Amino acid sequence: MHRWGCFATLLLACGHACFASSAPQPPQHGEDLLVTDNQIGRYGGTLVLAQRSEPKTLNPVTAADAPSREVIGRLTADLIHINRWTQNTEPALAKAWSVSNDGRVFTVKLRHGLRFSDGQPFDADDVVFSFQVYLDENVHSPQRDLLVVGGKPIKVQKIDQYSVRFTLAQPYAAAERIFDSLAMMPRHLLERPYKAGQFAQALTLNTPPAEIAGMGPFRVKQYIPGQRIVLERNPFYWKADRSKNRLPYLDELVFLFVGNEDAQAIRFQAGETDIISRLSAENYALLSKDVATRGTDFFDLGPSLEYDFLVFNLNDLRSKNLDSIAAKQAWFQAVKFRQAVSSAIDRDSIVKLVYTGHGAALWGNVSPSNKLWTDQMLPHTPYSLDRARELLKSEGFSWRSDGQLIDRQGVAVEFSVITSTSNAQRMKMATLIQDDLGKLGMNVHVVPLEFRALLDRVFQTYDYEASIMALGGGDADPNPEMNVWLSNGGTHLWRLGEARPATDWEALIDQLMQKQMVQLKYKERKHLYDQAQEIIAANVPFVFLATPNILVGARKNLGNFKPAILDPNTLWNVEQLYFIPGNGARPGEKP
Amino acid sequence: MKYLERRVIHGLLLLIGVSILCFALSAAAPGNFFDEMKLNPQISPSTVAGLRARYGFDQPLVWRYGHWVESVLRGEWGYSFAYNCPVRSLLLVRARNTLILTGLATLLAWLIAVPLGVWTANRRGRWDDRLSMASTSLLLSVPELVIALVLLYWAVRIHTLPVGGMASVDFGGLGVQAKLFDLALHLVVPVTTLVLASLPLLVRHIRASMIEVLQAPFVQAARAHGIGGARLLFRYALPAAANPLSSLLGLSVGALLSGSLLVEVITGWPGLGPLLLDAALARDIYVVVGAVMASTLFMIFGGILADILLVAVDPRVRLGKV
Amino acid sequence: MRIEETARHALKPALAKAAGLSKRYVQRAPFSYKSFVIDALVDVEFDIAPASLTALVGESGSGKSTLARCLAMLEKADRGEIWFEGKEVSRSSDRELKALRPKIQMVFQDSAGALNPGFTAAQIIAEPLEVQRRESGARLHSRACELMEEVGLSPNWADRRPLEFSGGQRQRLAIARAIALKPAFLILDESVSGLDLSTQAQILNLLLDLQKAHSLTYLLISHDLGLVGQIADFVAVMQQGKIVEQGPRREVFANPRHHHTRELLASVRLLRSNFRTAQAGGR
Amino acid sequence: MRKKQKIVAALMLLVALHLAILLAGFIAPYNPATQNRDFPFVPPTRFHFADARGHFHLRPFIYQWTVRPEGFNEYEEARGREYPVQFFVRGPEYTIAGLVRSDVHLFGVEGPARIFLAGSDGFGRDQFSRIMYGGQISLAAGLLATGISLFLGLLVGCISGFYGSWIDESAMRLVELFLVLPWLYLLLAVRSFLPLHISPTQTFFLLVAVIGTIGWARPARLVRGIVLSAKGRKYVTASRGFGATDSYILRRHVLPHTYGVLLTQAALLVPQYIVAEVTLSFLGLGVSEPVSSWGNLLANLQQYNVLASYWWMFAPALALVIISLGYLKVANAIHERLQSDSI
Repeated sequence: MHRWGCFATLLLACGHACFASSAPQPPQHGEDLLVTDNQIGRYGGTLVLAQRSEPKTLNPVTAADAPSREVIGRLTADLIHINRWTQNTEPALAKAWSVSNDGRVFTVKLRHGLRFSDGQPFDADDVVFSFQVYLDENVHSPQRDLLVVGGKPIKVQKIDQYSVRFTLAQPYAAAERIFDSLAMMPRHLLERPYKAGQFAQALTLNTPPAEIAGMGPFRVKQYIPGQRIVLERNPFYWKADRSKNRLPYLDELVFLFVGNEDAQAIRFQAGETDIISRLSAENYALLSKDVATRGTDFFDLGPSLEYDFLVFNLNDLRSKNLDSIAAKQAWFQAVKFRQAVSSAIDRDSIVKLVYTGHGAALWGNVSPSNKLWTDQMLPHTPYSLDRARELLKSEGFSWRSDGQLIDRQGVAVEFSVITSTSNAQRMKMATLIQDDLGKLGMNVHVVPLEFRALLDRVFQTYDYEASIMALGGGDADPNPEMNVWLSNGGTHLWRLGEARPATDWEALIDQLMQKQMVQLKYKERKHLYDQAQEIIAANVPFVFLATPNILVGARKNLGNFKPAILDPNTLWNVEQLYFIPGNGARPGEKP
Repeated sequence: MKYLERRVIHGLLLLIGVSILCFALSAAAPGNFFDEMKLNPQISPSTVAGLRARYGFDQPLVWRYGHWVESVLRGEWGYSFAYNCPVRSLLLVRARNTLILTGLATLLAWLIAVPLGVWTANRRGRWDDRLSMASTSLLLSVPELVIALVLLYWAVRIHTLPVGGMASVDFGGLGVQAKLFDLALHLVVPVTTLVLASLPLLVRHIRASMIEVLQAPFVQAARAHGIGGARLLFRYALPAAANPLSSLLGLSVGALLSGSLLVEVITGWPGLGPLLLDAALARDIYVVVGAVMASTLFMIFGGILADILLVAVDPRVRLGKV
Repeated sequence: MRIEETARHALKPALAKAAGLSKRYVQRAPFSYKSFVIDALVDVEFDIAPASLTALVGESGSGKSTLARCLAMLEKADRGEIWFEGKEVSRSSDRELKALRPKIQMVFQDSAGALNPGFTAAQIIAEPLEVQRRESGARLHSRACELMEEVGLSPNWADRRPLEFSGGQRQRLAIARAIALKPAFLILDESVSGLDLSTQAQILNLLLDLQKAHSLTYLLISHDLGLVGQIADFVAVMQQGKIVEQGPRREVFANPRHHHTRELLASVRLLRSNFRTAQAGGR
Repeated sequence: MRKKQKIVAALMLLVALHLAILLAGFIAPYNPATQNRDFPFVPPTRFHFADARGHFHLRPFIYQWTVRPEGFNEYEEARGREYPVQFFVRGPEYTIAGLVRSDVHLFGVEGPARIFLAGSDGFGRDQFSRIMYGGQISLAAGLLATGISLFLGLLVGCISGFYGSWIDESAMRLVELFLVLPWLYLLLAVRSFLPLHISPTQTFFLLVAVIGTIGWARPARLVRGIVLSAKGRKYVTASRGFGATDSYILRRHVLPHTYGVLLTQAALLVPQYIVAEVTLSFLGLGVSEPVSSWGNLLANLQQYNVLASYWWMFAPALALVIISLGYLKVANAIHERLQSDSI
């Protein structure tokens, strides 16, 4: 148990004496601080939270796993940021930006006088360097593809010490959103390893804290392998509250590595952690039972941006030697078959039994909580076995006397659905769907597979018939989803690696998505994207199922706690979080 | 050749065998480390292909094995794709933690199992023997993960025990004594789980070997001479059962190591378990091979330890007559 | 009468014979480089006349049992030859060995250990017959009962297990098993030691009777020269893997040439006189 | 004679248990796959003898569960109507051992009430029925895997203990190898080579065969120790003296000594392999929905919320305890018998 109260006073006491103190530095002349409008908090305290698995790296360029990105997000900052609450972009390290009339040239003005967490100044050279690294093909950054617009990498030029120009090969809608979460990195520390071709090996967890610097609200203090990473306040952080108190309020931020979701819940229940994000619905139900005694609050933020779906394998299998699956594709390719499946699935049961009511049924790819892009006109096909039977009948299916569905040739309709064992919710969905489709006379086998094995089948061997998966959950904008809907996209799951659209409706989606990408006006863009959503919903390439609500919990005495739908749900405003004194001390803590 | 030298050579051969099979098995498992990126719509397939090539996934298995052996000789034990660093740096601390946990659990399990096994063998068929058999059956019927969860649930309820991890957040600022106490508190749940999970096997084997020994003529003779009770059981009978038990010790070290994997994961013990499981599921194969090699080393040492103990207990072995 | 027999035996060719037989055991202790070298047999030359009773005497550890096991083909010597019925047999093939085995049988010292405790008496006696496929089925059992009767055990006990018998009865069982295959040569490894005196005498009488009935050749191994003195035709004395003295019993007893033989004889006499004093005192 | 009775009693118990599981269709009141989506996680049904008016009933009756308005998955008894427990009632059709078709069940209640002897799971399926049906698969799998492991272990242990020298050395190295390798990968690899359309149950049995095959190492090592000591006995030497072959000696003098260890192992391994399916299902290799097995029923307990909220989900563990105690008793009784025979 830690005692953050005493710790804070202790820190303030020695603040002047220690050289590498993390006590907030007073604002300096000419420093362009961003002033937040949050409630004014109090300094001090350690915020503890648990991660499901260990972060793997502190390198923002190579990091691909969620826990690493969660930590790195607190250590670094971006030029333009998407406000997780409003879902709109806002200035961050960039004080302002302007866009040329054709939408191709962005001029970004940086804040003056900012410093990295090691006290070194931040300017345009760091920005140019950072983009150079992201765009370097030899670094193999997963973010590089984001920065390639119209087939060409974005051009980055320094104009002066505090302004940078970005040139895109073609107009790109909401281009400022791609700057979000692109961490600006210190050239003074990283240029050498980069030049030596060692960039991936820089910024590992074993790198000494003194050699790591970022623009984020915290900096690395200590890493204990397998146990935790401790971050301390960045004393030079560039945000301040209305009373000119430099943020963050918290002294330390500790990420414990606990292994899995249940362990996360147990730690929170025992009072060892202060915040819990993305609780499963079952654990939410369990933990919120003893709210009264434990000084904690739980929040249901409504549906997430993720969408669970059932997808049939429509891949071209001619070169694959998978005849038995190819034979079944005749069913899967029929729109009416897919529509029948969609009608026969009882989405309300999924929401009720899988998400214990904390979820929403889906009929399209955009979650109802995506404030900007939900299509209100999208039809919600009701759960109806009769309609499903009608559809199947009109497609030439019929039923044997024992209730088994057969196709025109008299072949019994029987297929397997693969799903990942790492996701208990999707396994449950599979069981419900199996039962639902059983009522239609379809013989469905549920085949749980370990996650990598599932990915191998979906992306590599195409050796599957149908699969339950989930996508989305990143940004609210349609652009990051492009590769799901474009027929040649790398995540066009139902039919991968198409040279040209296989059907008319896919060609139509291609056109609409390409158009919205270069359309700069929101209204027109929304109209195009709505049309795309409607076509997707009508042709059911994915049978959309449901989306879980975002469920979080936090200690009652956490000030400015404002969980959001967008990731990171609870820590997006970590610099503003503070402990309200005198209320709800940690259980087990001595006064 | 001296005994120890022979054991070391056997150990080396075993390590080589393990590494080869590990490689072969990991190559046979579907998917690879970079597959997960494919699910991200913002990463293009060509980027993933580039990464694969960079880490030699387009090379034949033999080439990769050779490459790995080379890096073992350099002391790196391969390279982790996920952590972007040599595997050795990942293993050392975690291997130590696993050793603390399994070492303590082995010790405790034996300290409990030996008296219990000896006692129940002596009381065969009585109520206390039956009780012990019934409770070991119960333990046998509950997966160790569930045992761990039940203990964690209990710890949550009683409030005084930490519910996972190895140290409190303020561990660094504690004195030596307080540190040890903190560590001990954190050990309670995982060690208890491992002990409970390994008890059934140990107790039953010890009981079975003791029953055999108790019927041997020399024990009957000792009984006839009026030697009885604990002295008979532990001074006369137990050493005679030492030989089969020492091979059980070797096995129990292995069983505990594999058992500790999941228990470490659920109780957040920062050992090889979470690393291995994470790496196995993510196909970070060199980490898997490294972690398996580390546990193989523990097994080998466990075996040598068992032999040393056997020599200490059984005079026949000491004199080279067996 | 015995003297004449001795003379007659001496004229016949030996039934079994060892020539230059050597055997060395090397053992290694764990955790050390030291190894123990035990020379169990050193250039042993040894003859056994047909239908005789030869006694092999020596202290424990002198190599008697090793010699017995080598002669019984249960162990292979490092060097040297073994002759049986005029043939060199120490390098026999498995096939030849199988034919040879029934002719050479052994009765062990520790009858409790040499009889499988899980078997019944009948099963024990029948085992050699079963192994050699001499009999099968019901015949096997009735043959076992006959053998039991022959060694003086009641066939009613055929279903008992060895631990239900007394030491002497167990020894009879072992003997019955050994003669089941009608061997020519019987090696008795300390077969009567460990039994009380009257039982010893009974067993020895049984052996002599059997010898008469089946014209058996005995090699009686014992550390007890006194016992041997009563019945053996020939005596051989072993010390540290070597045969130090060998000859007809009378000769060896009357005129021991090797000092070890003299020591052994002296201890026998001492023991006897002690025994007599003890008996006298007891009365 | 008392010992014989003991064996008979233990065997009878075990046979009765197996028979009950074989007759799952008759004893279980419902189809194990039928979902009652309105009743997830209902606690075991309570039996009553006295109704709300204080009248005493000779025949026990139950009340239907209804969802409590506040709170998720919390139920209370609807006291409005009593449903007496009936015997030999008609219900869903089933077949026993693929031969006998029937729809008569040992007990049940009139609809719409449902009798949940061991509560229901997250889909509202009757857990008692799932345990009964699940036992069929789990016991078959456990016995199969145990048989394979013991057979292989006996084979390798005997050969290596009996022949010694380099055979023994290499066999023991192999044992160590098998004890440390990450079998996870092997299982995953095996799964990936299996076509999807193999039925889930067949897949499972195949994997059970695989884990049985992997599991030979421990029995092999234990058997080897026994063989090593047994082959040094005097009566083995004696038997050799009669010209007994290796196989005769193994069969008659050595193998009987291993029975004790084999029995102890068997009583340990059967429940262990049944539980091992929990790990298998973690990798997606267990029996898959909607078929039930004790392994996948126990796997529910691995979710913290289930374990902490719904105590009746421990019922499958109880079933396994009863069965494994049965095995243990039989193993002990036979072992005792063997020992008393041999000493």
